[in-house]
Order: sequence, then C-alpha cells, then structure tokens
Amino acid sequence: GRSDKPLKAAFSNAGLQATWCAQGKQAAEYWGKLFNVDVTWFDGELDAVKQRAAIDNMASQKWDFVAIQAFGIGTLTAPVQKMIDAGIPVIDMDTLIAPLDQIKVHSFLAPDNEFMGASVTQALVGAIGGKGKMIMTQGALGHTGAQGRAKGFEAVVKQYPNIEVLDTQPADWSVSKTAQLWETYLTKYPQIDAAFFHNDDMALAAYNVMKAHNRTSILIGGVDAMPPAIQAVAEGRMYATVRNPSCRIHGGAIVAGVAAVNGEKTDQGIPKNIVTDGPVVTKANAAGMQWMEDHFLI
Amino acid sequence: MTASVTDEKRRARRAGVGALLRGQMRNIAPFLTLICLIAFFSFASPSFPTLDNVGNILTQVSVTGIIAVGLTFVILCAEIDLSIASVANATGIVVAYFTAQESYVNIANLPLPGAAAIALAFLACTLLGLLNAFGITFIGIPSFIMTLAMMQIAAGISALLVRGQIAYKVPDLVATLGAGSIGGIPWIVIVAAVLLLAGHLVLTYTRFGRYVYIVGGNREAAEYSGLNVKLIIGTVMVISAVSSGIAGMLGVAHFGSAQQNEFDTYLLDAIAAVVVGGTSLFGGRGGIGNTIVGLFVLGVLNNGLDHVKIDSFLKILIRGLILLAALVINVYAQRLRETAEE
Amino acid sequence: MTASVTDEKRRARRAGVGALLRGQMRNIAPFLTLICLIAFFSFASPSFPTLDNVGNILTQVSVTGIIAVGLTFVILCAEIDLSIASVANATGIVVAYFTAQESYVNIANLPLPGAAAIALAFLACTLLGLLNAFGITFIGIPSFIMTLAMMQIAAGISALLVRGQIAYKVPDLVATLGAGSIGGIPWIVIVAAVLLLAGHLVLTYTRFGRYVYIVGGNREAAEYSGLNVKLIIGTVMVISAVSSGIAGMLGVAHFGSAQQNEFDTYLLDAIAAVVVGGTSLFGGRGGIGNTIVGLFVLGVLNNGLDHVKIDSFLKILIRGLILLAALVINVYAQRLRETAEE
Amino acid sequence: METGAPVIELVGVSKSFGGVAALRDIDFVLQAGEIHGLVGENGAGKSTLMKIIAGVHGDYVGELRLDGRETRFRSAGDALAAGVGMVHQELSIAPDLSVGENVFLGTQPVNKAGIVQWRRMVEDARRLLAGLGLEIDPRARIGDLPIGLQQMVEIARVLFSGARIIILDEPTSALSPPEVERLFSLLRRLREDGRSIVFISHFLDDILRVADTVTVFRNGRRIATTPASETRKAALIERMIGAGHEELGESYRADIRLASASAAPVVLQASNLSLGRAYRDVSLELREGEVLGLYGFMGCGQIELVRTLFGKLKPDGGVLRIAGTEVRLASTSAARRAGIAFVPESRRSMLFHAEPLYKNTSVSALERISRLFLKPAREREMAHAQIDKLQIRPPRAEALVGSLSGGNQQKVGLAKWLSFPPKVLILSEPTRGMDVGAKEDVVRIVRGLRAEGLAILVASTEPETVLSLADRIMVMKKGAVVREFENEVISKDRLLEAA
Ligand SMILES: Nc1ncnc2c1ncn2[C@@H]1O[C@H](COP(=O)(O)OP(=O)(O)OP(=O)(O)O)[C@@H](O)[C@H]1O
Ligand SMILES: Nc1ncnc2c1ncn2[C@@H]1O[C@H](COP(=O)(O)OP(=O)(O)OP(=O)(O)O)[C@@H](O)[C@H]1O
Ligand SMILES: [Mg+2]
Ligand SMILES: [Mg+2]
Repeated sequence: GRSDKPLKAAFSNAGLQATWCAQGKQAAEYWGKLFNVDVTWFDGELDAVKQRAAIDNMASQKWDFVAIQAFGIGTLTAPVQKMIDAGIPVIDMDTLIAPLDQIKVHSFLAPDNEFMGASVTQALVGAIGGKGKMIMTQGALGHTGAQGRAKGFEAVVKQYPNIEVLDTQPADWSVSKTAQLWETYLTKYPQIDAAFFHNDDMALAAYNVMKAHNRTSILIGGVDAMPPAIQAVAEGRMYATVRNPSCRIHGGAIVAGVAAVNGEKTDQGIPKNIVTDGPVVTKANAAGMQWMEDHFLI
Repeated sequence: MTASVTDEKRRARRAGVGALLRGQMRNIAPFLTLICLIAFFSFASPSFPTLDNVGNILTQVSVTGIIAVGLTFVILCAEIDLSIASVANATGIVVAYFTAQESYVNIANLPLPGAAAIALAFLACTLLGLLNAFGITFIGIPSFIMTLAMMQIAAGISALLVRGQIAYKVPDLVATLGAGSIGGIPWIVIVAAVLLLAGHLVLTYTRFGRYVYIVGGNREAAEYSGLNVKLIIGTVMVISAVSSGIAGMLGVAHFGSAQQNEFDTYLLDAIAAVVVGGTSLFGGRGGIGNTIVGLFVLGVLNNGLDHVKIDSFLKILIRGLILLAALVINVYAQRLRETAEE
Repeated sequence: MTASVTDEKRRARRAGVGALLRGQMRNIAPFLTLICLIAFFSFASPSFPTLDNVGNILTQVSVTGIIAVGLTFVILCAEIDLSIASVANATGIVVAYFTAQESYVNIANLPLPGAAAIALAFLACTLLGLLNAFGITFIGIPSFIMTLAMMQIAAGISALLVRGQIAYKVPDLVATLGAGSIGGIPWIVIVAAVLLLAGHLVLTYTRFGRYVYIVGGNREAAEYSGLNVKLIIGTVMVISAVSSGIAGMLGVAHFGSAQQNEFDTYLLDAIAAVVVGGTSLFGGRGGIGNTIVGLFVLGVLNNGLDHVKIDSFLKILIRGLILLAALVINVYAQRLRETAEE
Repeated sequence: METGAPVIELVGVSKSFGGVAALRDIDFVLQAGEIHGLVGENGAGKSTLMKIIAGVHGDYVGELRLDGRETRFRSAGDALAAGVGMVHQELSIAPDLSVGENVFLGTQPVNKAGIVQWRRMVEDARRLLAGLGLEIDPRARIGDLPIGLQQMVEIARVLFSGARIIILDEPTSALSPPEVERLFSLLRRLREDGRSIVFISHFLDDILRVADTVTVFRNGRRIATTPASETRKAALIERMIGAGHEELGESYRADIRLASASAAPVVLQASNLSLGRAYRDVSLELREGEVLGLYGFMGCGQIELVRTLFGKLKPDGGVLRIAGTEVRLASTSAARRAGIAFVPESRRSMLFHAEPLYKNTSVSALERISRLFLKPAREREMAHAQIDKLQIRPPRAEALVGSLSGGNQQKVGLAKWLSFPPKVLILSEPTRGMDVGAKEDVVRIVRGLRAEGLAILVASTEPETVLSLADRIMVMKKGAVVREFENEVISKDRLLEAA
C-alpha cells in the first residue's frame, strides 16, 4: 500500500530517447505520486558509459530504493553492488544488470522476450495459413531483448516447413537503416507474405517503404505495442504487435520498492524473478490496450 | 618570350592522352572505384542490377545528397561541419513539433498551419547555421570544434522537443516531397537532384561560388582581393545548416517518423561522400560533380552489401576496408596528377 | 641597439602581474571555468562536494584520461585521431576474446593464459596504430579521414569478434587494475594518474617530447631542420592507439563487460577534454597539464548535472551550451595572451 | 619630371602591433602620374604603410586623404572600390583556379543576371595578358605555371583592375631580368596614363632607374623623400642604414676574378641527377672550404636541385656521393645525419616563432647532446656560443624568435645548423627580400664559415649574391646546367647573358 512517510527513489533507464523508456518514466512518476514516492531520474542516454557514470553518481547518494533498467548487461555491477551493500533495495527492470546469480537484486521484473517474439510470430504465421515467405528485421544484435525475440521467432517458424525465411538482417533499432534494408528487400523479393520486426518503430518505418512501393499486403508484426502501433493495428497498417508492458514494469517497481521499504523480503513475499508478459495486440483488443496504457496499467 | 615557349611545350605535352588522363586522375579515380563496385555487385547478385534497385539507390542517397550539397561548400572553403546530422535531426523534429499529431502521440506540441511549421523549421536551421557562422568568424573558434559543440546543442534541442517520444505527422508539402512520387520517380530524388544541380550552378557560375573556391584555395589572397572572407565562410556555414535542415524535414517524411538520433549515420556518410568523391579537405579543389560520384560510391556500397549474402558482423569491417581503399586510391590518383603537372 | 632598448621595455612591461596573468590566460581560463563549475555545483547540491563523490569524479575521468594522454600527443602535432574510442573498444574486446569466459557466454573465443591475452591486446592496438601511422605518413591520407576509416575498421573488428554477444571475463591483472582498488583508491585512478604523469614527463623532459612540440609548431621548419617528421607523427599515432588500447582493457574490466559500441562516447569526451583544457588544435601549444584541467571541467560538468534536479531532456542542451561557453572563454583567453605577447 | 596634384596624402600616420611601433608619425605624399620608389631595411615599415593605403590594416592613428578628402579604408574591398590596388609581398593567387580566374580574382565578369561569363573571361584574360607580352592559356591551372609567370599574372590582376593607384611590394624578386624589363616599360606606360605607382624594392639600382621620386624608411620613420634624379645609390644606403657601408654600393658592373679550382677533398658530388621536368643531368662537385654559386632565373630548377641535395625531393636518376661513398637520401633527416645542412628561402619555413631562441638553435643538434632526456643547460650554452659568433641581438637565449628583428631571425636560421656541425651547408636564396645591411651580414658570415673549411653551396636568383660569395659559379637554365665559371674574370652582365 501507499507509504506513510514520503520516500525517495532513484530510477534509471537505458535511454529516454526510446519511447518505451519515456513511457516508463511517466508511469513511474504516476505510480510514485499514488504511493507517496518522489522519483529522481538518471538517464542512461542509450550509452553504457554515460549510464555507468549516472549510476556511480546515484550510488553516492541516499535512497529508500532504486530501480534500474540497464542499457548494457554487466556494465553497472560495481555501483549496484555498492548500493545493495548499503542496504538499498535494488529493483532490476527489463534487462539483467548482471546474471542473476551474481548480484542480489531485490527483484527482477521483465517480460520474456522469447515469448514475445514467439507469440507475434505465431499470430503472423497463423494469419498466412502456415505457409509463405517471411522476413525478420532484428534490433541490435548485441541487445539481449533482440536475441530473445529472434529465438522466439525461430522457434515458431521451425515448426512450419512451408514457411521460408528470406532474410534476418539487423537494422539496429534504426528507422533509417530499416528503410534502407526494406527498399532492397522489396526489390529483391517479389513475394513477401509477412514480416516480424523487433520493435514497432522499425515496423512502422518499413510500412512507409512498403506503401511507397505499393506492397502493403505484407503482414507486419512488431513488439512493444506503444500507442502509435496500437493505432496502426487498429487501422490495419500492422497486423499485430505484442505488449511489452512498460507501465506494469515501472509501476511494479514502485510497488515493489515501497513494499521492500516496509519490510518485504526477496522470496518471502516477492519472488526474485517476475515475468511481466503482455498479450498480443490485434484489432480485437487494441482499444482496450490503449485505455490501459492511458492509465499506466500495462 | 620565355613564357610563350614554355606554354607551347606545355600544350604539346598536354595533348598526349596519357598526360590528360593523369591530369584528371582526381576526378577519374573515384569514378573507377564506382565502376568496379557496380561491376562487382552486378556479378555477385542478380537483384542488384535491376531498374527497381537503381531507384532504391537513388532514394537512399537522396538525404545524404541534400546534406552533402551544403557540406561541399563548407569543405571547399577548407572548413568542416560536424553538426550536419544533428541539425538535420533538430530541423526535422521542429517541423513535426509544429504540426498537429495524432492523438496517440504524447508530445506537448504546438500545431500550426503547414506553411508556418515549414517557415519555423527553416528559421530554426538558419539560426543554428548563423550560430555556427558567428562562432567561427567573429569569435574565431575553429570550425571543427565549434560544430562539435553545435552537434551537442542541436541534439539537446531535439531531445527537449520530442522528450523521448516519436512524432509522425509533417506538413503535407513536406510529406509529399519526402515520401511521395510523381510518375514513378520519388519526389525526394527530384529534390536532391535539383539541389545538387543548383549547388553546382552556384559554385560554377556565380561570383559567390567562385569566392568559395578562392577562399578555400588561398584565404590570404581572397582577403587581399577585397573579398569579405568572414561573410563568405559565414554564408557557407548557413548554407550547410539549411541544406541539412531540408534533408532533415524530407528525411523525417521519408522515414515516416521524427525521433532523436535518427540521422546520426548521416554525419560520416556525408563527409565520406564529399571526400571520397575527391574534394580536398584542404579546400579549393573539387565540387558538386565529385560529391555526386562520392555519393554513388557509398550508396552502391551500402546498397550492394545488402544484396549479397554476407555475415552481418563482417559487413562493418568490409565497409571500413573499402572506404580505406577508396581513400588510398584517391590519394595516389592525386599524387599521379601532381607528377603529371611538374 | 634599437633591439635591446625595446627589449628592456618589453621585459619591464612583462614584469607587471597583470601582463603575466594575461600571458598565462590559455592555462588560467580553463582553470577558472573549473572553479566556477565546482562552486556552482557545491552550492546547488549537498551531495556533490562529498569525498565519496570526488572519488566518483576521479574514477569517471580515468578512462577518458588514459585515452587523452595519447590524444594530447596527437593534437600537439596538429593531427587528429578519430579512431581512439573504436580502437579502445576493439582492444578491450580482444583481451576478453582471449580469456576463458563463463559457460553461458556464447562466443567462439580462444582462451589463453592472461599474459598472452594481454600481449595480444597490446599487439592489436599497436597494429591499428601502425596502420594509422602508415596511412598518414607514407600514403599521405589526412589524419582526419584516415582515422575516420580506422574508426570503422576497428568497429568492424569488434563486431566480428563478439558477434553481438557480451564477454565478461578479462585476465586477472586487467581485472584488478580496472575494477580493483588499493587502500580505498581505485587502481584505475592510479593507472590514469601514472600515465598522465608519464605523458607529461615525456613531453617536457625528453627529446622526443620536444620534437612533438616542434613538429606541431611548424611542420615545414621541422622538416627543413632535418627532423624525421614522418617518424614522429607515426610514433604519436601509435602512442595514441596504445593509450586507447590500455583504456579499452581497463575500461572493459571497469564496466564489467566487453561489448560493441561500449566506448563510443569517449571519442567526443576525449577530444573535448584536450581542447577545452587549452591545447591548440593547430598544434605546438598546450600539454598534459591542460588536458588534466580539461578532463576535470568535463568530469565535473557531467557528474554535477546528475546531482542537481534538472529535466533529463534539458541536460543534453545544457551540456552543449556549457561546452560552447568553455570554448568561447578559451578563444578569448588565447587572444588576450597573444595581445600580451606582442 | 612633371607631377600632378597629390592623390594620396598621409598625415601623421602611426601604427603599432600590440605595443610594438611599426610606423611612427608618417607623412607621405603620392602624386598623380608618378612612380614613387620606396626603400628601407627589412622591418622598416614599408609594407605596413602600403597595407594601410590598400585597406588591409584598418586601425591606425592619423589621417589618410584621397584626392584631398579624408577617408579610412576598412577593408581591401573598400580600397579597391576607391581605385587602390596592391600586389602584396607574398604571392597571393588561388593555385587551383585557372589563370583567367586569377586575373580577375573576385571580379569575374558577370552578365546582368549575375552569371559568370567564362568565355568572356577567358578572352579578356588572354587579351590583357598579351598586352603584357604573356602568351599564357587562360584556361591553364595557375599552380602549374612557373613562379615568375604566377607573379606576372598577379601583377596583371592589379594593373588591369582599373586601379588608379597601384602599389607593388617587391614584385620583382620572383622575376627574371627580361620580365623585369617588360614590367618596367609597362609601368612607364601606365604613368603616361596618369596613374600613380608605388614601387617597393631592395634593388636600389632598379628603383633609381624606374622611379621619379624615392622615399627612404628607417625604423618606422620616413627619413627622406627626394627626386630620383637628384640622388645616388650610396646616398640612399647611408639614409637607410647609416654611414660606413660604401662598399655595398658596388654594382658588380666591374669584373670579378674567380678562384682557380681548389685541391681540397671533394665533400659532395652529384652525377647526372635528374628529377622529372624540374631539372636533368646535373653534375656538380663541392670541395672543402669553397663556396659554389648556383645562379639561374626563378623556375630554372635550382630550388628543386638543392631540395634534392637535402633529401626533401627524390631524384629520378643519378648518383649522389658524400666524401666518396654513394648515398641515397630517403629524407631530410637522412641528409642531416649525412652532414648536410640546409637553409630554405623563407624564414617561415626555417624557424619556430613561438619558441625561444635556444630551442631554435638546438633543434638540429639535439641528439648530439641528449640521448633521451633534454639537457637545457647544454642547449643554452650552445645558443650562447652562436649568439656570440653571429652577433645575434638581443643576446638572450630565452627571447622568443618571433620577437626578433628580421635580420636576427635570419641569423638564427643559420645558427641552428652551426652547432651540428655540418660538412656541407646549402643556402637557398640567402638574401631574398633582405635589405642591404642584412645582406652584408650574410656575406660576412658565409665567408667566415668558408674559412673554417665548410663546403658551401649558395643558390640564388640574385646575381649580386652569387658574385659576392662564390669561388665558382654554375649557371642553370630550364633545368640544365648551361655554363660553369671558374678561374676567370666575370661581371654581372656576363652572368646574366649566360642565363
Ligand atoms: N612581430 C613582432 N613581434 C614582437 N616584436 C617585434 C616583432 N617584429 C619586430 N619586433 C621588435 O621590434 C624591434 C625592431 O624590429 P626591426 O625588424 O625593425 O629591427 P631592425 O632594426 O630592422 O633589425 P634588423 O636589421 O636585424 O632587421 C625588434 O627589437 C623586435 O624585437
Ligand atoms: N601583422 C603583423 N603583426 C605584428 N607585427 C607586424 C605585422 N606586420 C608587420 N609587423 C611588424 O611591423 C614592422 C614593419 O614591418 P613591414 O612588413 O612593414 O616591414 P617592411 O619594411 O615591409 O620590411 P621588408 O623589407 O622585410 O618587407 C616589423 O617589425 C614587423 O615585424
Ligand atoms: Mg631590419
Ligand atoms: Mg615588406
């Protein structure tokens, strides 16, 4: 429940340039207000070194609890350990700070990337009747989320011998790289039935290219289900996307943090590892998903 | 007397085709590199030498090309502009910021009529260019470091406006020019071609264009000839910022979204295009013709690597090595030319 | 006669404290900037002026500092090295590549004894430095563009080795120096201090150091004095690559992981530190002392902004503006100094 | 000589650069239709004064009257608009542009729409250059031309800019004698048209021949202005640098006896050296204790030849021997280690202006006194030895070289080689742009070094320099050695004839 005395929490995320992170920030601030927590933000600026410096600085100040989404695994271990040693509950969001056995975070709230990749892929494969030609456009190859989503994609298509995967090149989360890649694909492959993108931004950029080439019959799947993608699904520009529940994770971190301050212990009350999966979003549930996001529920 | 004799000999010597070729090496070498790349990729992938793909390459080099117009002016003046990509990004974001966005876009923006949004975007990039110009000419900060600071400032403006969100809508005119096409030809290609042509005409046929070459060739001589060197360098910085701004607006329309760091890759791409094309970093030599060849060398390289099946991780290394090779060829061509001259 | 009279007058004028100060402006201005920043942040946040935070700042500038040692040599020679960050990254990845990783790390690497891994990492950065040196001195590619190509090549090597994965383990020696501490002082701070000191001693007290200043002061005159300018510039490029390599190894240990693009920010940070400290981009003036001040200006700025409550999106803009202000101060200080000298 | 009303009048003009006075209280009058010669030591302020008239220096004290009206030019553009054009001391062309564009630099002909008319520009340039007796293709890249022609094009630019007041700052230092003659006849023609010309030169004979009026500067002050017909060279020199230098007035019209071949060992020997189009088949021998003079017009290949001997340029063919052993000079540092010293033409490329004197004098000899660590005390010792030997003023090892006077800077350029010490000393244009007093110093120093047994090569385009220094003389023309003089009687006229 709501804390009686005002609490001070520090949050850090990979980089506010990313809409997903920016939404998370709003959610954390919204839930913080409800739970009487004052949230201070340390932006990682999508840069391992900058985030490390920010967390170093976070670690030299006093907090009731902190919540961190790491930009790069393993780069924040030392200062996070310092805070844990100082008795500050650390909640790990979305990406591992370090392999879980190496660091005693209070709890780890994250979606299962493999599940997200698999469930959207499954939706796409279903829509094209289990046969046809598909392309996956990956995020940055070094990103663990991208690696999980790729695994999920592959696990599904492996089960369908009639699905041919044409290409799986990475576009590094960049819309300009995605556009360039897809211009080539549309030239190279006369038939593409469905495409899976590691996030919605890339999917929407590719849609733009498809529209310019009059190839909008390709079914598009993405990940994140941010409002623009929900809209695209509702309008039929995208076939499906899967919710990566930013609000649930960031709001959950507030709830978990307040509980920790009130004495809740890891594995006695809160599990060490919480899977926060969101559902696949199609035309059918798009409107409701949007409403829940508007109120920072998912 | 001495004069005319030497001159006649020279002309006779020049008549030799070999010598002529060597004299033109700076321009020929990048062209040869281009031919080799095209030949290689055509051989390696059947989908590369198709009409459709030529269209792709044209579209893909358009944004770089528009940025490179202004950058060519800057480099011809022996200056550099590292803020191009970040100014492009900021301008693209400004134009979107002043356009009504869909309800799901969560930016506290100020919707204005399309014309006003475009005007404000032009104003924004012009102001950033003027700030560069002011720092370089009046305060005397070397352009390398002034535009480095501007790179951060423009990135800061982008961040402040979109606040991590993505905007999608731009004014109709911008949307048409960036993403539409006419008779099968994308408008963005036409805009890039027109701007490159305009840049070429300005550089070749106007006094201002010739001033750019004079300032780049010998700054002191330019000053002694009564040219306002500061004004010329300042103008060139503004031209660069405005080119980048146009590229930013059309780019945002082309990619369908305006977000932070969207244009980062264009910094190196544009510099590499200008330099690989054979324009000298020391100023005074080269021009838009060279830039166009450079654009295609890089455009074909980037596009071609997507057509051949190649390890994604190896691609970065290969691109670096080919860039280095192009530079080496460039320098040797230059040296041959100088030997031919002596 | 005229000479000595004027000269005496000159000395008399110099004796004035005011003139002395003005003569030292290049060094004093960045220092004043630093004092102002420290004063401001100490006033604005109680958590800033703590011993703990001083430790943070020292640690945070260490990696930049190690890179900046070599970069100072390069800039004093009036060259530039844009490949520093990318060479640091590649070297860090090489040392991890040759170290046994935990079973869950999915890299086809070649575990070797720690000493061998370190030796190979040194070899790697030396080779990259030699390639830079070769391109710049023998082939004659301008350093700006040669190191731009190297930036891509080194990034390609990094990508090829880790293939998108992350490696965690480095040899024990590297791990201790990068992440360990002795008597509460992090080893990485000690290493940075030792290397900065060594750089200072080399530049001030050795023949080679003198040559660096001489070559940067007037390259042509250095050549006509019979100095081996190519050798000196080549050496400086190798020193820069090796400094970056050391920073890369320790950085990887410090951050606890080796991955692609981990060091990207260090490029601008290191250049800004050297230049803001007052070393001239045109060569021949400045030194490690200046670099240290520059490091702290940037280190305090980056650290302090995390201590004050400030809109995250505004931060980038503010950082850019303060960088610009530091440059303006620098240039004006320089001008004052020149007036004082004449 | 009849002269008109003053077109330019300077009243009480002073100018200082950061506290150092370059001009003090100058009054100066330029009449319509006169050629006004300007002479004075290096650093006397000649160029500075002219730059004020040409608008380059906008902040000065005093008054400038154009046609009797007070004006102040803020930029070279202002001055050009008012009809003042100047050929600067340093060559200022844009090397990558065509000859035609350089003729019009900044004022390319345009049509009403502002479009540059290339064809008209080429035609106009061709016509204008032909008027100067130059048949150059206006479409050629100017950087490809010999220096002399580049200089002529620059002069042409100012002459044809329509300026009524034309300032020429040492325009002849890069020209061959026939080119100088052509320039002079043109100047006389322009004078007939009523234009005013200021002509700065260190060649006093030239000044006396072409000028109507001569003004002498010294130490930032105007010492005297007299009609040229009423003065003599010796009187000019006395005003420039004081009495007691009568021998400088010698014009080498008289015969000079060259020494006979010495029997001393050969130090440097070149056989059949060739380099591209610069020079071919050059052979020479240089012996201990002698001075070999190398004379030729600008662009005859001697600059490239001496750079080859110092390892800066690599020959295409031929053999170089030092003390009998064949060497290949891969770089200037190889040449230095082989015992060759080289002093280039311009001070800018021999000195480190921002560094103190002792660092300049030690730069080439550092490895002799220090392996790894510097030894500043030894460096200062070395500097003081040279300061005494060459009488450098002020005699302070800590003085910044940039703050020394021109003559003393030149001495530092020599001094830096003497601690090495070299076996062969190559001087390229050691007196270019030097005033008569400084030239005398050079002659004295070189003779002293010869007496110490150094083998010296002096390459110059100034006949006086070669004649006053050399024991033997080689003449180059268009890249080939065309004459050698030794053990015979020679005069300036015979030398010029040979070139
Ligand atoms: N650029 C400069 N900066 C500072 N001081 C200068 C500069 N140029 C000249 N000076 C000073 O002005 C004084 C006069 O210089 P100038 O060149 O007129 O000497 P000079 O009497 O002509 O000697 P010399 O005959 O050796 O050329 C010198 O003492 C010198 O220190
Ligand atoms: N831009 C400048 N900055 C500082 N000092 C200068 C500058 N220009 C000239 N001076 C100084 O002013 C004095 C006069 O120089 P100026 O060039 O007018 O001499 P000059 O008579 O033309 O000599 P020369 O015969 O060598 O060309 C010298 O002491 C010179 O060092
Ligand atoms: Mg003098
Ligand atoms: Mg002069």
